[in-house]
Amino acid sequence: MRYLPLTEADRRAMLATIGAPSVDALFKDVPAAAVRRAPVDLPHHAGELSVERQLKAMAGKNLVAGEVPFFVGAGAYRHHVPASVDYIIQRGEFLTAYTPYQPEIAQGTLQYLFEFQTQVAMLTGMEVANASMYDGSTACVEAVVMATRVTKRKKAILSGGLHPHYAEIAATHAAYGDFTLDSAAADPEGLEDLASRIDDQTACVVVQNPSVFGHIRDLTPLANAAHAKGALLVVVVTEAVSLGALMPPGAMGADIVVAEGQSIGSGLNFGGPYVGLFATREKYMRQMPGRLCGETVDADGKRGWVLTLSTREQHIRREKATSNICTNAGLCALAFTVHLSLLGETGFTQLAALNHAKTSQLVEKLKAVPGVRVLNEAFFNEVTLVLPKDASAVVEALAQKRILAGVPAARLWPDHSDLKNHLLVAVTETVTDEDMDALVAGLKEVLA
Amino acid sequence: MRYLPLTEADRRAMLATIGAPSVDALFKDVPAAAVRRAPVDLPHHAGELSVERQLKAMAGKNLVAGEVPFFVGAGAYRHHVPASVDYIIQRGEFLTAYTPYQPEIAQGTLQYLFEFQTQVAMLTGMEVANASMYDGSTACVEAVVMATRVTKRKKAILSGGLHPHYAEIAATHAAYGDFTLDSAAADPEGLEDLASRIDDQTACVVVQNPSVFGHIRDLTPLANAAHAKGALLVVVVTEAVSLGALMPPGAMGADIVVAEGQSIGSGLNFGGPYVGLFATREKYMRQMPGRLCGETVDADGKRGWVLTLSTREQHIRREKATSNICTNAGLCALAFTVHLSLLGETGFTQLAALNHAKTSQLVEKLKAVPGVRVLNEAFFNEVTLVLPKDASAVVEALAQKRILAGVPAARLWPDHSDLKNHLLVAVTETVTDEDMDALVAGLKEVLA
Amino acid sequence: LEEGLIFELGQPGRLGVDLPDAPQAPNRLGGLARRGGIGLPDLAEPQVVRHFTRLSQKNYGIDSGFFPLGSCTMKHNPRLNERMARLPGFSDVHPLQPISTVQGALELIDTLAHWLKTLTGMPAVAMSPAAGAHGEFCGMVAIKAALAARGESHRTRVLVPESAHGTNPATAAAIGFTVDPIPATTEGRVDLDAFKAKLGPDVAAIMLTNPNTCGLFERDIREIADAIHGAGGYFYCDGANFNAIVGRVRPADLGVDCMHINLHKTFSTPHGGGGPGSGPVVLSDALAPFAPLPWVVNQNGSYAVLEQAKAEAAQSFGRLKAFHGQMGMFVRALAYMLSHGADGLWQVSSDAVLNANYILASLKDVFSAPFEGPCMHEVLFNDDFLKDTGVSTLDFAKALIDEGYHPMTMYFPLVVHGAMLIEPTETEDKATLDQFIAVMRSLADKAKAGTAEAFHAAPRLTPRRRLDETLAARKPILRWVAPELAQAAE
Amino acid sequence: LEEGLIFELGQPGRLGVDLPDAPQAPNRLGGLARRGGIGLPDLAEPQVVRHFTRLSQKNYGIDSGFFPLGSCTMKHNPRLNERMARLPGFSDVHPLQPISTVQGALELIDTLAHWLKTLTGMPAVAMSPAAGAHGEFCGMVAIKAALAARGESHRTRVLVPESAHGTNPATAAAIGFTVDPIPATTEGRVDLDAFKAKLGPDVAAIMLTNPNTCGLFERDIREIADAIHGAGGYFYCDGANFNAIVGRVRPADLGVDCMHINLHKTFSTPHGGGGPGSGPVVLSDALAPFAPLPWVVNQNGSYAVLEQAKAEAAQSFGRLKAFHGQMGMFVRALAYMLSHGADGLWQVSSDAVLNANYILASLKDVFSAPFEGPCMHEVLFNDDFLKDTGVSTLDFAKALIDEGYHPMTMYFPLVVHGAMLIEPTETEDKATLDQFIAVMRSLADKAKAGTAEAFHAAPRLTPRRRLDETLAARKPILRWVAPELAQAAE
Repeated sequence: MRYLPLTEADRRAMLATIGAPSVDALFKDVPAAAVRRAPVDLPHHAGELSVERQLKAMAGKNLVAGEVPFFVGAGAYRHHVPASVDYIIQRGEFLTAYTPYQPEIAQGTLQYLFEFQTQVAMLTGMEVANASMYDGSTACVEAVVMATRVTKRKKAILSGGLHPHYAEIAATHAAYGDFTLDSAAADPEGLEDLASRIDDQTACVVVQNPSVFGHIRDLTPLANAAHAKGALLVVVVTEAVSLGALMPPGAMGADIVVAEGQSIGSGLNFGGPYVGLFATREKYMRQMPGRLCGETVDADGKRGWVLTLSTREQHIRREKATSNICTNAGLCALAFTVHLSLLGETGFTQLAALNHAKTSQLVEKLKAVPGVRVLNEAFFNEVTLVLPKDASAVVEALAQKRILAGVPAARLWPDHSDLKNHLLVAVTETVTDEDMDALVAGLKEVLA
Repeated sequence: MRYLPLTEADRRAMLATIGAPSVDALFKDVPAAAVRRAPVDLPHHAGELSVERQLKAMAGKNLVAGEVPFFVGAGAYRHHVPASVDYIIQRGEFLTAYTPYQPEIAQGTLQYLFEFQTQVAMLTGMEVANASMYDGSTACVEAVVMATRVTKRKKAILSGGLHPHYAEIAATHAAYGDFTLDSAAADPEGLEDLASRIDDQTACVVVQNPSVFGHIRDLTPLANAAHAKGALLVVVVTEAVSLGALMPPGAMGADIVVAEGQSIGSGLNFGGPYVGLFATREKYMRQMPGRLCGETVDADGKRGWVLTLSTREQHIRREKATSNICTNAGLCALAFTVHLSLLGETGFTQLAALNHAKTSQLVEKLKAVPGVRVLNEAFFNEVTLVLPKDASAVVEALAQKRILAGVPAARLWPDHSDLKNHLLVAVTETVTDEDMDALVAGLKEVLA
Repeated sequence: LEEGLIFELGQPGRLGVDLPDAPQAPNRLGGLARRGGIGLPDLAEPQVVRHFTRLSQKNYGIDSGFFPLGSCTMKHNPRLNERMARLPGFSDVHPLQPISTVQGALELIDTLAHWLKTLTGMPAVAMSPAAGAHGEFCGMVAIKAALAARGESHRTRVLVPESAHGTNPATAAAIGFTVDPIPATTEGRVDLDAFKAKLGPDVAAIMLTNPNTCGLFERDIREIADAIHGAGGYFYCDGANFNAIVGRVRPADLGVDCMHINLHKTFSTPHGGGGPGSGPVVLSDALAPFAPLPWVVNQNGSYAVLEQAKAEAAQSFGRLKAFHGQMGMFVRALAYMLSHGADGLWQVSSDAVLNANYILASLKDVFSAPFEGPCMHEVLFNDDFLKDTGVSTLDFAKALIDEGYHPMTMYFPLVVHGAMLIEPTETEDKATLDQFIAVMRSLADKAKAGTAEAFHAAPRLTPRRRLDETLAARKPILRWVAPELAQAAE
Repeated sequence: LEEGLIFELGQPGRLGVDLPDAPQAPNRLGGLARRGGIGLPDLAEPQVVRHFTRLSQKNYGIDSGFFPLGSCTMKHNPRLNERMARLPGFSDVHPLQPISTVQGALELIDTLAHWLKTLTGMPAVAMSPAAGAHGEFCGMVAIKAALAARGESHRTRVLVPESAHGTNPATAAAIGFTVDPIPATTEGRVDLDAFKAKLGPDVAAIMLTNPNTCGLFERDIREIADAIHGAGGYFYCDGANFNAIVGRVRPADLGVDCMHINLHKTFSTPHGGGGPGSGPVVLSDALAPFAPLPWVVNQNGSYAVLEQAKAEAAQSFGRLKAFHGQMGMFVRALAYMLSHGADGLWQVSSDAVLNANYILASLKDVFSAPFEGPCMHEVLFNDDFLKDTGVSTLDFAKALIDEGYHPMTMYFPLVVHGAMLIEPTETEDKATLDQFIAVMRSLADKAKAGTAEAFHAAPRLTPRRRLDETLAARKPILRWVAPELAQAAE
């Protein structure tokens, strides 16, 4: 077997050194009833060619986004990732490294994490950021937990524009943890008033921008309202590219910003792995979850980096830790940092502008489809359409024509019958004019 | 433009340092008539996404070997190359390095070249090998030239079992160089007698094993006949995997062995880049073309490697060099070495046995196709079929059914009307039982 | 040449990507356009590639050399898995595409689930946890949900051995359980009597790592399982060390109710410098109904996804993570499983345990092993052998770096003094172990010969020498700030 | 840890690949099966990956740092090109598949040919040469064929400047031409009078590199072209330095008859530690009919391949290489060209020349430049500045290694003493050049300060110090031999 270098001769020699008659003897502490005499009932080992065939057969049963006109978003976005990003993250020195607990031989990982933290802070307009979370959705609930810790209050208000998956995760944690939720109704029009819900029990208000329906709003009044009551404003961003075009959450008064970083550096991957961004104000630094990389000097006085403030973390603090989190999304964070370094200030703002312009272009083109209404006044790269028919059926019909038209709201809010004709449509730089025309033509046909 | 880091500000500052008014001024030595005022008439720069689209569109117009039952060989073979091979050759330290003229910072390249040379010598059963040639076909003519140098004779005998491309290249060099050819007629039956052609003007006999028609022969009698007349035996191998199953050329008396190494480590790549193997006896070492890597010690007495015997080469020897060759096939040689290291003695012989068994299996299955005759008594992984119809038409008809059935002999010998029904069929480990059944069924149908 | 931060290398006016011009279309940002710059540096592609290549050269990975980091299972990461994860049919598929267009993706998840269930003998598996600690959270929430369904929400005490990973108590606490530590015996295992004495009507569960973090198999595990079940609690098994028994022992046969599996440990998905991971949780019949959403269900060969707590999934405790879990890791893990097969996985645990015992046998005369063997996949030493040498476990580990090795795990588990936990894994050959053993012995000799100074000064041959962690924590600098801004701020 | 040879790491009984069992089928090897072993080592995959990773870490590439190797154009190698070359539609296509199934591959070749012809202004291009020297061979054979067709096979003398690459005379000699060197002027260019004096009825061609290997543009190139044409010979241009003028100057406008193009220099296909390269040759109308087979021809949008010297290709001199040329390199080069476009390529040569002149301007007060500028894409110094220091060009170059740089080209071209040829390329930024300039100046100061010993001892920080090349050549060891066999042989 190709991954196992011991030979039979090695095994015999090693057993002799150990003084054990067999490998079985080394398992003598296993209760007899649990000792297996033979491998479990699964196929036996297979070569690369065979494994490739099996997995390619499965892969071949999926409709690949890049092969069709593609408008699916709602929390994961198809952007073009330069080839050099994937090259860098595949380098063994990054790919096969461990968490950088031995900083002398992990300066590579540590330096990019420091760069990542800086980039995240810059993008969000915040003072500090951590070294990444699992993804945006789990970062969101960690923000809520952190807000309860900072404010010593137990209630979180969730916007109706928050991605339902994010809200559901918060609900799981609330149900089994130590805080409660006040969740606003789904807000397809982007007109909800959350400020009036804030009271002096409120730990935080969680609002997504752009909202899951694609609306963008100035959050400054909400931040002021929250702060007036001693609550924090948590801003969620699921499309990180939007930060290249929009006023950053930090500038609108956010106290914690969490984001899904997948758009920068990572592919769609059917939902994971992605990378969660987590940023806050410096004064809350020691309340953050997750790893932090900090600058220091070595024995020779040279600048270097280490993991720091680990007294917040589970491996030191155990049950008193700020989070149980251990793993982060290292390699996806690296992809984020490399991609964003390639983009730079100029490229990133251009990319965001391009996404917006293309979306606006599609909105114009959709005017040609009778019966379709765009709900959004202001948007970045995603909008909500109201169709004259059940959106799920329309999406399925278009999928049969090899057009992936978007996410029917019913996929995310299955119980909301008033959303059954709503369709979320996202546009990125990977969408061509021909793709848009195919969507417009497809919609006309299916809706006719 | 993403590959160009100078900014306009840089350019201005640099021109100021230089004391030139403009970049144009730096081109002042170019005759005025040749100075262009604007870029040539070609498209302007494009981003990755756009370049990918253009190239994928072209790639999409080809029928990919891996997607169909595939039996094409005749000098290039589709083997499975492990993923780790491609990973290693993409590492920047290998990919972006230069020829290892600075050995202190090129020990990586030099050590694998030394390993490569050793592997090639082992496989061919020869004493020494060089650090690779462009490919098998050019290595072949270099062997002929070397034989003329060693023997100081001017005639080379070419077997009728030699790949026609190889023979044609030798003919080009003969026509414009300093030797003559005695080329035997195409030898589909594998019965030619070359020994009788050897005379005391003969520098070498060039024979391919397995021959292009798939025949394998014991070359010992031919070696003896050549040596008796003071001529060298040059053995050509186009399917390197055969060396895992067959008696090596060195054991049959070869003086020079050249081979196409593509089968080990490289993909089909529509014909290139491949890697030429070149091995000979130690006594002819200083007559070899191409680079050689040799062992030595450094200033501290540690073992290390350098390019050596470069007084044979053009950059030192100029018009007196053993060859004008400069570039080798470094990265393909690396792929060869990594792949062969993964295979090892055990894996490589198993792989060869598997190729042969599958070919033999297909030969058995072909008995079920009426009118098809297999010409080969002994073979490795390729055989010649005689069809009851024009083979080119059959291949084209099967290609329309998405079966790539092999190489019609007419593709290689367009003028030989007696070969028009001949078809070369190769089988490797990548061919499945289903593929074979598809070929058999396809042939029955097309021949019916 | 020192490598600066990427921010120090930028200069306005460069581009590392080329984008097409934006189409003419109305600006619909509603007056919320960003004002002012972000502060990102502009670089061209060659600079970026070189920068990150150089950074990588300051790192040590499994590919670089032996990485005997205990409890972390730093085994070979096959490139085949990377290639498979990049098949467009997996990497370029959106999690919210119509179910009809992702049947292959769901088949992959279902197939991996089948392997995990078969290897553990458990009837169900929750696929969505993003990592081990997330899996612990998932399992403990399932336990809490099951207790609630039984009307026993008063059970809030969770028993955790002192040798446990920090994630265990942290997880229990995050869900509102109280943590009650169980002491260890002098044999490095759970003190059965002490454990039994702690059982009671308020006990929710035990969280037990097996093999435990001392590298030992908990001999009394069946009795522990029976006792916790008898007391009305559940048995959470931390599966971080599953590599020691995979293919040879099924956790179901040990009586566990749930166990997370770190795909990046046992099943070789790369650690990647700290993630991403993936932590599916296998569940017993008692806990299966409470598994988190979404559920992938095979309906006569076509796959559906249950995304709501309704019908079969009515008792699900809800969602843990957006979408379907760490798909990219699933592909890698399945590629690894298919490659090894049932016979290969049997050999994996055999060789992992053999390698660890070989190190134990080869070092125990010089190093101090607190517990008797055989060990499982890792071997634990304490710092007794360094007594009076002036050399600490940390010094010793740093000296190993200069010999070309990644250090072992240090100071964990907490139950022995100056712990050194060594896990060779099954992908190392005997020659590598022999070389390592020789170096370890030679370093121990040097330490005993009174060369503490040299140890304190280690490492010397690394891109950086020992870094001042105290300074980093006392005056945290967590981001780069442009010098002019930093100055203005002072 | 020293890394042994792969042969020293093997042990029988391991496998680095897993193959299915062979089917039962008759053995048809005709008694010619291999007897006895090959001698290859058996290793498992983890060992192989680690071995070659470690070897790579002993290498320096463009990704590692500045690589100012004159005449070699070590520019950034984009990963996009690698990705494109691996599209199965290019990488997994056989050269002898039916032409109907490879239309896209032929379209790619034809498209690349169009770019090369347009950039050079030449009417034809031969795609099959495998590398630069192979391209030279191709071009010179075309010239010989053209002369033969004119009935002027008596023209056998080829004029080659003394500063030429060694491949030029080696190629001419390989085809049976005699080589007649042309001296250079004190300005580093062809001595026009000496050249004209050598013209005569037996002259076949001039082989001229332009820009020449001193990094200078041959000002008199039009006059040279006219003169050689006037004398009945052809003008072969060595295109190794095309990077200096690509997009800005078309060789056709300089009067050349043929020129090879190193795709791995100007068009960024990776050098790969010594190959593979690719050397297409552009041809004038006079030489085009003699171009080697195969010819790709566009017939109303569908592509055909002419593989015989018949019809349109009747005058072809024949085949140079099996199949269609270095397809993998073609894909990379075209990806590079499409990325840059006509405007980008214009900027490529502009920046390449600007960078070289910047180095010249910044070093010329300390280093000795034998010829006046402006230079083109590379700058030449001699060793006058080292006079009486005891430091040689070689020492100086080795000292640069310890500073983190790959050395410049040394002792080439042969026309100046102790040559140092520096080519920065257009993909380096100003900060890198400034740092390099500072290091160069500082090393020159050190050399002049009389620290020759330190230079002789360089490099010190590399995996190996200076290697004994004389020993290697005197007692050549070109392969590993098993110690037991080596002993037996003695």
